[in-house]
Amino acid sequence: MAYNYEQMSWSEVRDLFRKWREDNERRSDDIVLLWKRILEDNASKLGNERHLVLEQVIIAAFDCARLDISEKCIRELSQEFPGSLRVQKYKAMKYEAMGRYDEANDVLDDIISKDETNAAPRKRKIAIFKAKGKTCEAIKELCEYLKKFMSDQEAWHELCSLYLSENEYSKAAFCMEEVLLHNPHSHLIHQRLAEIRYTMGGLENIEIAKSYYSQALKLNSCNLRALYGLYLCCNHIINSKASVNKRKEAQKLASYVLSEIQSKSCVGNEKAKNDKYIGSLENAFGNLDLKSN
Amino acid sequence: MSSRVKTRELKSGEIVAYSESAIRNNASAVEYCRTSIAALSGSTAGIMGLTGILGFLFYLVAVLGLWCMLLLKSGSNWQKYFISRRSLLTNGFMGGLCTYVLFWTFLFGMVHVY
Amino acid sequence: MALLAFNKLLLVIGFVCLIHAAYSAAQHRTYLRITEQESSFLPFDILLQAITSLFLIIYSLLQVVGDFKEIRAAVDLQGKSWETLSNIPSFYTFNHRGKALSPLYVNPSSGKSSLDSED
Amino acid sequence: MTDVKISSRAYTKIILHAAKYPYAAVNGLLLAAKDKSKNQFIVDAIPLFHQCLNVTPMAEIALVQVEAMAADEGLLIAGYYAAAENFNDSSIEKIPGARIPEKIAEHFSNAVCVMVDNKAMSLNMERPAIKAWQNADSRWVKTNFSVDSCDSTLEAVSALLQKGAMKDINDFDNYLDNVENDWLNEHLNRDLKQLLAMY
Repeated sequence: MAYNYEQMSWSEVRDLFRKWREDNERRSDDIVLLWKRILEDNASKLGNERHLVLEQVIIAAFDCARLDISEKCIRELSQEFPGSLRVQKYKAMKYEAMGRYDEANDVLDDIISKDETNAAPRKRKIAIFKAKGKTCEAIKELCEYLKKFMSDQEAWHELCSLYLSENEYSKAAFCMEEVLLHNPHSHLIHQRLAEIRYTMGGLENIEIAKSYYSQALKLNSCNLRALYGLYLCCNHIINSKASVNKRKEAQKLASYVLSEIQSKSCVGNEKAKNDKYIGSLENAFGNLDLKSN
Repeated sequence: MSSRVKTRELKSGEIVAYSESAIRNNASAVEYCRTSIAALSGSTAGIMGLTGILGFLFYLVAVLGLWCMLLLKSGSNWQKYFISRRSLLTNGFMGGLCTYVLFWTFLFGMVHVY
Repeated sequence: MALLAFNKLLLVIGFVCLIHAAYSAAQHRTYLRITEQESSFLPFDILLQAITSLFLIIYSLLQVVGDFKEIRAAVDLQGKSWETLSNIPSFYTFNHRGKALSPLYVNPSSGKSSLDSED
Repeated sequence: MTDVKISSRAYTKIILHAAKYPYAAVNGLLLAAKDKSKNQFIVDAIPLFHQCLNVTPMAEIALVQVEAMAADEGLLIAGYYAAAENFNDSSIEKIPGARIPEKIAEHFSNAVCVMVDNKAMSLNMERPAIKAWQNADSRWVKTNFSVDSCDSTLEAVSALLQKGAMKDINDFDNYLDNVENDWLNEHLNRDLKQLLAMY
């Protein structure tokens, strides 16, 4: 979304920040730009939302390596909340952003010793391992963390992406199923789980992927990735040695999905170009099954 | 991640997940309307000097009117906003009655007795 | 926003109308007491005014309270994409290209030629 | 091993794609002319993913669609580029989405693999922020490369980065999320001077 950042009033910027916070979007350079240009000098008007905005700017400043901005915001927060563990966590993250991981670890250990039940510093310690590039320790540490904090969705989601980067697909699938338990209605989780199953390969994995893709489509019919994925699964089944009626049914499903993709993905005038791509899909996978039966 | 979820099994055996925050939002809006309407209809009954059974009948009329207006407001299919229509009518009935009687007697006293 | 202001105005009108009906009923009541007549039924116009103001208030209140949210959880998720769902704030790491793209970044390996930069 | 030449358009797209998602690993495909002239001249780059790099279904779809598009314009998929998420990783061993270059190497003899050097990426680049490898009998051998009209390209790309042009590039992930995003990036296919004029 191209915002013209110059003409925005501070209340529009505040609503924009609130929307980004709720949507969990990571637009660090926009946040830093808007903060510096508009929001910084009338931050007092924000009332108690000011602390949330300050935290958001600190994270964004770390992301853009603008340590001067984050330093100022941390000082502001620590004046208002002297000795709060949460502000101390941001100090640790500042060391992290500077690359001084040992000091960051010391500060985090200090926070954990003060408050055992606090999950945030433990997660930051795992993030330090990840930043150092030691994904194996990060995974081990995260598993330890999950033994204590069982129902932390974010941790399961993070463990899944760590396993994916290590190409351990079966464990990643297990973690994503844990996340699915928390939100059974999310088509994105279904689609992600199907993608992981598909990547594992093998006929029964493809079957599982097909069922997850169809559930994702049931929840949200215009999920293009699920449509494409379902099409791939059907083609695999058609070319596999499955029973004849299974392949017939997969054939029907594949043609239906292809027509769905056609209708969903052609935009305005590019109908012709789009058909060419869909056509390419068909002959790329289509000629496979001509050979086999 | 996403908000708390309440899942329920429909008659057709299909599991439907409702987002907790949306239900709470709708319930609070309805509750707000219900109490204010109860108070207002009580005061109207007081003004009109209704006595005895007629006042309670008026309360029934007011609640039914509110129920219809709510369904009207939630548009064609109400399933999008409420889980069950009946609960929309019945819950909060007694609480509303107390407010109604309070305002009814208060206004009745103000207008007709003094 | 205009609609909201209009509905609020409607609400105020409703209340004023109700209070006026109450006042006129009280007026009528004192008149009856002064002329020692038995307390008959209220004149029809006050009743009508009370009931119409009640329905006016109900209607405007319903508009002012704001519209309902869709409760089916799958619906509000359809707008979301994997982009925002995969961002996990508590595990953000900052050791990435953003460091190099910030204006304060001094380019360390400016002198070296492209081949022998360390692997 | 003949050295690899990279067109300014391909280099610009690689850097803009890497700059649009600095916190994530990104990857994409490199296109070259069809004729079998020995030294590879990378004509164009197609940005693919920044989210699902480690899962293959979308990669298969993308490979098929890019192949169809390239065949139209007399090009073929000749290589792969990627940028690691971690700041210090720029070696081929830890390349994100490693399956795709192997697959390309099967079809195309000496495929090219380009890794973005995170350390060299900056708002005013002195040297090209990439490293190149070439496939020799299924082993990746480091090869030197040259970006055509190198200085003007580096200057233009630095100016584009400063102007925030990275927001306009669309990759296949954006296309899958929202069909309006054109993953061919036609609007970026002009030459550099017009691009600079746009921002």
